[in-house]
Amino acid sequence: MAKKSWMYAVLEAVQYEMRQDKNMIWIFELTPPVASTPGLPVINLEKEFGRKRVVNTGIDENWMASCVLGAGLAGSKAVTYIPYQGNCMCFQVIQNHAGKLRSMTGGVASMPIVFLLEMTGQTPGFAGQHSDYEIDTYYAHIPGVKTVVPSTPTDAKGMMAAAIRDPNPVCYLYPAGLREMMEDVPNEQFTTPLDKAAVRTTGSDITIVGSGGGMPEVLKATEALQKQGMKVEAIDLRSLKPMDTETLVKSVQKTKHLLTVDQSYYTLCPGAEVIARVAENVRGARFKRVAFPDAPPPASPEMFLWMRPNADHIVAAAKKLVG
Amino acid sequence: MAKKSWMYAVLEAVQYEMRQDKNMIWIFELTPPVASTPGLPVINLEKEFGRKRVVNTGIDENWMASCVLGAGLAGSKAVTYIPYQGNCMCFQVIQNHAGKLRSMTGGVASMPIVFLLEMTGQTPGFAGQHSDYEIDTYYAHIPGVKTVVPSTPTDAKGMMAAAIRDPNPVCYLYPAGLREMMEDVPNEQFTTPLDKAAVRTTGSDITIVGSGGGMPEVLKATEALQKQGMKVEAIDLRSLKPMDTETLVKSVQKTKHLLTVDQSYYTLCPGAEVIARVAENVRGARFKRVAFPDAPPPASPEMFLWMRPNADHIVAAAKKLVG
Amino acid sequence: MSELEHDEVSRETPESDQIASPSRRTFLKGVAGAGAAVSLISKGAWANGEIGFWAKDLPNDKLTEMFRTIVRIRWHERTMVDKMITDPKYRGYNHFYAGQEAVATGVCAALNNKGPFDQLDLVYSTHRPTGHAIAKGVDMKKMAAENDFRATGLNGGYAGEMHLSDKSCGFIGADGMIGPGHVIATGSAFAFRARGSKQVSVVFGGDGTYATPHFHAALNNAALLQLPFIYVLENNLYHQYAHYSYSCPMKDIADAARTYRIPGVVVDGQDVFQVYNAAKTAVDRARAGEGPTLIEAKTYRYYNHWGAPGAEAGQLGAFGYDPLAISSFRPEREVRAWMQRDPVDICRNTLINWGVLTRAQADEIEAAAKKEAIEAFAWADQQPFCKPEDGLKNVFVEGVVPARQFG
Amino acid sequence: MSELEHDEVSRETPESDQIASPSRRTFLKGVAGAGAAVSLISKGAWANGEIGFWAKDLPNDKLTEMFRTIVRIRWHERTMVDKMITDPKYRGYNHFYAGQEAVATGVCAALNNKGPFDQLDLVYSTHRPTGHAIAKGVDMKKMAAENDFRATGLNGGYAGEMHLSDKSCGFIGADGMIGPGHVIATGSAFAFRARGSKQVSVVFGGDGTYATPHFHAALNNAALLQLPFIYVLENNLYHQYAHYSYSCPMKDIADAARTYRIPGVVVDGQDVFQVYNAAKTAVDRARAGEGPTLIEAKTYRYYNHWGAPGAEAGQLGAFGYDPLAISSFRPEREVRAWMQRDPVDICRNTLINWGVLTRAQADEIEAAAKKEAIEAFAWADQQPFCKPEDGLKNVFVEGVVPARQFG
Ligand SMILES: Cc1ncc(C[n+]2csc(CCOP(=O)(O)OP(=O)(O)O)c2C)c(N)n1
Ligand SMILES: Cc1ncc(C[n+]2csc(CCOP(=O)(O)OP(=O)(O)O)c2C)c(N)n1
Ligand SMILES: [Mg+2]
Ligand SMILES: [Mg+2]
Repeated sequence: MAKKSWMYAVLEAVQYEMRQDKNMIWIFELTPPVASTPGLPVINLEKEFGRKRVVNTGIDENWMASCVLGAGLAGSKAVTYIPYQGNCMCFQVIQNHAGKLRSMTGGVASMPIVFLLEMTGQTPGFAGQHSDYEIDTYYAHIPGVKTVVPSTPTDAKGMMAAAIRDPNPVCYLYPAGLREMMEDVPNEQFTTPLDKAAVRTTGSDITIVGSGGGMPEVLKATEALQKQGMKVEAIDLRSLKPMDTETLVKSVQKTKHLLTVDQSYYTLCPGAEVIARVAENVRGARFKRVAFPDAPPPASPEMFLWMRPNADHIVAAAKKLVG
Repeated sequence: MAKKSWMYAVLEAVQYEMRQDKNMIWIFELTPPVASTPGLPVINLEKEFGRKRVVNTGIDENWMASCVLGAGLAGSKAVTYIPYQGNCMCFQVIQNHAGKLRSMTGGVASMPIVFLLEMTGQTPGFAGQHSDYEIDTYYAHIPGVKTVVPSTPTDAKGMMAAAIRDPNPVCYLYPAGLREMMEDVPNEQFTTPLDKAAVRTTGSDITIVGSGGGMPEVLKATEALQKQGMKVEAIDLRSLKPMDTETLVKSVQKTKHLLTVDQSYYTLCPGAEVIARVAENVRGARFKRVAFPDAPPPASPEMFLWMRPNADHIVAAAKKLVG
Repeated sequence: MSELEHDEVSRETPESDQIASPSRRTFLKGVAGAGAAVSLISKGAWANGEIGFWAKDLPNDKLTEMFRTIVRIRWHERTMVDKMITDPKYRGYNHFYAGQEAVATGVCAALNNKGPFDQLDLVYSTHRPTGHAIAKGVDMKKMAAENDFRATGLNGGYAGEMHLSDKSCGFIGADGMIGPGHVIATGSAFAFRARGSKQVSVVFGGDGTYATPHFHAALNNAALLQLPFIYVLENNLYHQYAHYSYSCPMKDIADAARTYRIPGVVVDGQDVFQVYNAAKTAVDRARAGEGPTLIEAKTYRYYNHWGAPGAEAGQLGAFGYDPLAISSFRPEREVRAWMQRDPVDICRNTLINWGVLTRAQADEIEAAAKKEAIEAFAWADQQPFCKPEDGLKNVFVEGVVPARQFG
Repeated sequence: MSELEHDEVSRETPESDQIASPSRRTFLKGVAGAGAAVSLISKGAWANGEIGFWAKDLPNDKLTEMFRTIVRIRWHERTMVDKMITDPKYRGYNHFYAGQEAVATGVCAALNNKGPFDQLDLVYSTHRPTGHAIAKGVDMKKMAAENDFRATGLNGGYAGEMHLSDKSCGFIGADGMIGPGHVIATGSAFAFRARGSKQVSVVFGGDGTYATPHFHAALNNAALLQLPFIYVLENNLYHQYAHYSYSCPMKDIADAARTYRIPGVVVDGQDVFQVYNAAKTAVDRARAGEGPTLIEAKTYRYYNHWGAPGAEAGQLGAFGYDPLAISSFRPEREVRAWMQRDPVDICRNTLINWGVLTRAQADEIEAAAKKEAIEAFAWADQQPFCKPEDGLKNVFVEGVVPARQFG
C-alpha cells in the first residue's frame, strides 16, 4: 500500500500484466508511459519492455486503436492510450469492428484488448474540443465492448488489471481531470469487476448517481448534504456498459429519489440511462438530472465553470428534489 | 399532390432549393441523386446541376462530410448523402468540428449544411455493420447540430427543405428501411419544423413514442391496440435534438403510461432520453422501453427478426404496462 | 449429366468443355471461340513468369494444388449462381469473385495456412471474400452453410458472406467496410513483430480502397515500423459504379508505394504464377524483417458488383455481365477482352505447357471441384436454421445479453 | 524606456538592438554574435530568391508591409511572453510561432485579405494560430483580448487561442485538432469551384499532419477535383515531443505530392520572399483552375511546443528554449543553428540590400510594432470578463440552450 496517482496506479497494473505476458503491447502517442511516486520505483514501460512492444506513433488515433484490435485478432493482448484530442478519431473502428466482431464471426474473434480513452472536461480556457466531456455516451451505446470509467486510483488500477485480463474489448475511459488525485493503492495486483457499481455512501433519503470526472463533486456534495442531515446513497457507476441495474434499482426502491450527475451533455447523458432503467423498475419515485448543458464548453473560465456541474449545484438540486 | 417515395420527396425538396441557390452543393458516393415517380418528371440532380455542384466521390465519407462543412464555412449551402456503411466514418468531424464551431468561434462560423446520414436496420442477412440501427444516439448526443429522423415521405420532404434553410448544421437521419414507403406528398415546397414531435394518434391510456425506422411498427401496433379498445397516443419524435419535451410531458401527464420503441440498442437509446425527460417532469407514471437488445444484429434472419422490435412486441408490452 | 451432351460452346480443348453447365453458357459466350487467343496469351504470361522465377521451381503437387484452388473457387461461384437462379428457398447473396481467382490463389499459395494459430499467416479479406476464403483453406461446405445463414455454418449463422472467418486456417475474415481492415491488419503485423514471430499479415482490398484515408495510414505505419505486412490491392478497375480513375490520379496504384519507401509491385492478376512470384518475394521480405510490400494485381470481375438470391439477368443485383449494367458503366468490349485472359485457362494451359498436368488430369481436377461445390451446397441445404434466441449470444465471450425487444 | 539604455546584446546592426527588451535577452543569446552569419545567409537567401522572381517585382510598399507583418508577429510573441512571466493575472496560453514568421507572412501576402467575404481567400489555421492570424489581417487588440477570454475579444471569449477566427479577413481560423482542418479546407475550395469563384482555400499544418489519414484525403480529393487548394506544410521538424522522422519516411514531405500528380514544392521557410514566390505560383495556379499545390516550408520554432501563463523557464509549458526540453528532444545546437537564420533578420537585411528600406526605417517599423503589441495587450487587460450565462448562447444561430447544471 502506498500513495499513488491515478496514472501510477494504472501503469503499475499494466506493468504487472506485461511482465506476465511477453507478447503484450502498449501503443501511445503523446503520453509517455512513465509515472513515478515517492518511495516507489519509476515506471517506464517503453524502457522496460522496449520499442517493439511499446511504441510512440504519429498522429493517427484511428491507427492506434486499429492496431490494438489487429494485435488482439492475432492473439496478443494489447492496450492503447488515446489522448483526449483523438478520442473520437478511433470511434468508427471501435463501434463498427471491435464491438461487432465477436458477434459477426459467431464468437470466433479474439480480442483481449483495452482502449484507454482519455477524456477531458477539466481545462477552462481550452474550449470546445479540449474541454469537452462527452464520449461516455458514445462509447456506452456500442454493443460488444465493455465501457468503464473509474473515478479513483484504486479502481483505476483494479479495473485496468481486470480489463487487460478480460477477453472482450474494453473501452476504459480516463477522465483526465482526475490526473492529480492521490490515494493509498495496494502494491500487489488485484482486479475490480467491470460490471458493478460502487455504493460510496449508504443512505435512505436520496440516491445520487455519478461517474468518472463528476464523482469528486458528487462526494463533496454528499458530505455537505449529510452534514445537513440528508441521508445520501452516493453511487459511482464505474461501468457504463454493462450497467449495474440491480444496484441502482435497489437503492431507489429504498430512497424513492434519484438524482443523476454528469459532466457529459444533458441529452442522452449516462444519467438518462440510469433514470430510464430505474423508472422502468421502480414506481412512484422522483427523478432529476444535473448535467452539462447541451452546449460545447466555451473557452472563458467564467462561462465554463458556471456550466460544469459542481457540488453546489448538486446540493441545491438534491434539496429541491427531496424537499 | 402525388404519390411519392421517400427519396423522390427528398430530392424534390433538394431540387427546389438548388434551383433557388445556384451555389448549393450536393456530394454523394454510391447513391446517385436520381429518383422517379409515375406521372412526374425524373429528378436527376447530377444531370440538372452538373458535376461542379453535384459530385460522386471516392470511398471517403469523412471527406464528404468535411467537404460539406468547408463549403458551409465558405458561405455555400451544401448537403452530402452518406451511405449507411460510412455513417460513422464522418462521426468525428461532425461531433468535434461541425457541432462545436459555432460556439468555438463565438457565433461567427457559417454552416448552412445538411448531413444526410443513411441508417439501415432493415436487411436480414447482412449482419453487424450492414443491418445495424444505432447512430441516432451517437448523433443526438452532439451539441450544436440538430439531429432529426423523419419517418414519412411528407416529413422527409418538409424537414429536408427546413434543414437546408436552417443556418445550423443538421444531421438528417434517413432510415433506409423506409425506402419503399409511398404516400401523397405536396408538389410545392413546404417546410416542417425541426423541433416538433408529431402526435400521430391521440389517446388517454398510454403514450407510445417511437421514431424513424421504428414508426411503421408503432403505428401498426397502435391500430391493433385501438381495435382492442386501448386509447393510444402515438408520438413520432421526428427531432432527437432538440427534443420536444413539452409534447412528451403533456401526453404522459394525461396517459400516465409511457412506452418507448427503438430499433436502436437498448442502452442509451433515444427512448432512454424520452423516459428521463418525462420522469423528471411527471410524477407517478409507469415506464417501459422496447428496443433492440445490446447486441450487434446477427446475419441469420431467424435471429435478427426476432430481435428487432415489431408490432407484436409493442402490443404485448403496451398491454403489460397498462394492464 | 445431360449438360455434357448438349454443350454448345466450341473451344480449343474440347475435353474441358464437358464440365460447363448450361447455366454458365451465357457467361461463357465471352470466352467462346477465344481458345486460340487464350493459349497465346498464356504463353506470353508464361514468358513473363520467367522473370519472377519462384513458381517455376515449385514441385508439381504444389502447382497442381494451385490449379485445383482456382477451379474450386470458380465452381463455387458457378454453383452458387445456379442456386440463386434455380432454388427459390436459397437465401444467400454473394459478391462474386469469378475472374479474379488467380489473385487469391497465388497469394495464399505463398502463405502458411496450416498448423497452430500462432504460426499461421493471417489473411484479412473484404466484402468479396469467398475466393480468398477458399484459397486460404476454409471448408467449402461450412462456408456454403454460413452463406445461407445456417446454425452449423462456419460462423453459426452470425456472419453471412460479408463476415466469414475461420481462425483454424488464419482467415481472419471478411469485413463489409472499405478501408478499416487494412489498418487493422497492420495491427496483427505489429503483434508479430512484437513477439518475434515470423508470421505475416496480408490484407486484400480493391481499387476502391486507395481513396480511403486508411490507405495512407496502413502503408505509412507499416513502412515506418517495418511491419511484416502485405497489401494486395486487387485492381478490378471499378468500385461499385465508378471507374477507379474517379478516385485515383494514377494509372498504377502501386506507384503510391514510393511515398512510403516500400516496394510497389504491379502484377498480372490473371496469371496465378506471376501473382505467386510477387507474393513469395513479399512474404520473404516480410519474414526477414524487411517490411511491407504493396502488390497491385490488375484483374477483373466478370459478374456485377453483387448477386442477390432470386436475381434475374438484366437487373441490378443479378450476376452475369448483364446488358443494363454494362451500358451504364462497364463497356461490353472491356468485359469480353478480360474474359479472353481467363485465370482458369491461363493456369491450366501453363501447367499443360510445363508438363505438370495432362489435359485429362486437368479435366479430372475440374470435375472433382465441380462435384465438391455441388455437394457443399447440397450439404448446406440440409443444415438447421438458427434459433432466434441465440441472437443474444456472442456479444461478449461469456453469457448472453438480456432481450429488450419485449419491453 | 529603460531597456533602450541597458541593452547588452552586441549585433552588427546596433540600431535594431535598441528595441530588444530585457525579457528577450536570454532568447536573443542564440542570435547574439551571429550578425555576420545572418547577413551572409540572407545574401544567400536573396540569391536564391532570384529564381522565384515574383517578390523582386513587388512595389516597395508591399515589401515593406511584409517586413511589418513579420515584426508585428514577433513582437506579439515577445509581448505575450512578457505578460505570462510578469502578470500573475494574465490567463492566456499560446502555442508560439516565433521562428516561423516568414511562412505565414509570405503565404498571406499572396492572398486576398480584404473585401467582401465572397471574394476573400480563406485561411485555415492550426493549434498554433496567432502568426497566421496576424498575417491574414486579424486585429491584434481583439485577438489579445480573446486570448485572455474577454467578452469583447475577437470571438467573445468562446474561442481562446486554439479557435481564433475572423470572417472579416477570411481567417476561418484556428483548429485544435491535427488533421481534420485540412480536409475541411478542401470543402471551401470545392465551394469556390462550384460557384465559379476565383477564391482559393489555404490550410496551414505542421509536419505532424503528414501521418494523419487526413493528409491523403485532402490531397487526393483536391487533386482529383482540381480544387483551388493550397496545403502549406510548416515542417518545423517536431510534432510535440517527436522528430518528424518518427512519423514520416521521407526527408522532404513535399515528395508525397507525386502520388497525387500535383506540384510539391520545398521552400526555405525562413526567407519570406521565397515563401511568397512559392505561394504566389500556387495561388496563380489555383485561380487559373489548375488545381492544388503542396508547399513544404522548412522552418523551426524557437520556443517550446506551448507556453502556459505563469510559466517558469526550465519547466514544461514554459517558453524560451529551456534546457530541459532541449536535452529531452531538441539538441541545443539545432536550436542555435536555426536562430542564425532568423526570419526577421533575413527579411530586414534583404530589404536593406534591395534598397527598399534604410536601417532607420526598419527600426522605426519595428518600434511601431512593439508599441502596437504592448498597446494591444494593455487594451485587452481593460476588457470585461464574460458573463457566465452567455455560455448557453452560440450553440445554434438562434436562442439559447437550457441550463442543465442546476437540475
Ligand atoms: C466505408 C464504406 N463505404 C462504402 C461502402 C459500400 N461499398 C461496398 S463495396 C464498395 C466498392 C468497393 O470497391 P473495391 O474496393 O474496388 O472492391 P471491389 O468491389 O471492386 O472488389 C463500396 C463503395 C462500404 N462497404 N464501406
Ligand atoms: C487529432 C489530434 N491528436 C493529437 C493532438 C495533440 N497535439 C497537439 S499539437 C500536436 C503536435 C502537432 O505537430 P505539428 O503538426 O508538427 O505542428 P507544430 O506543433 O509543430 O506546429 C499534437 C500531437 C491533437 N491536437 N489532435
Ligand atoms: Mg474494385
Ligand atoms: Mg511540427
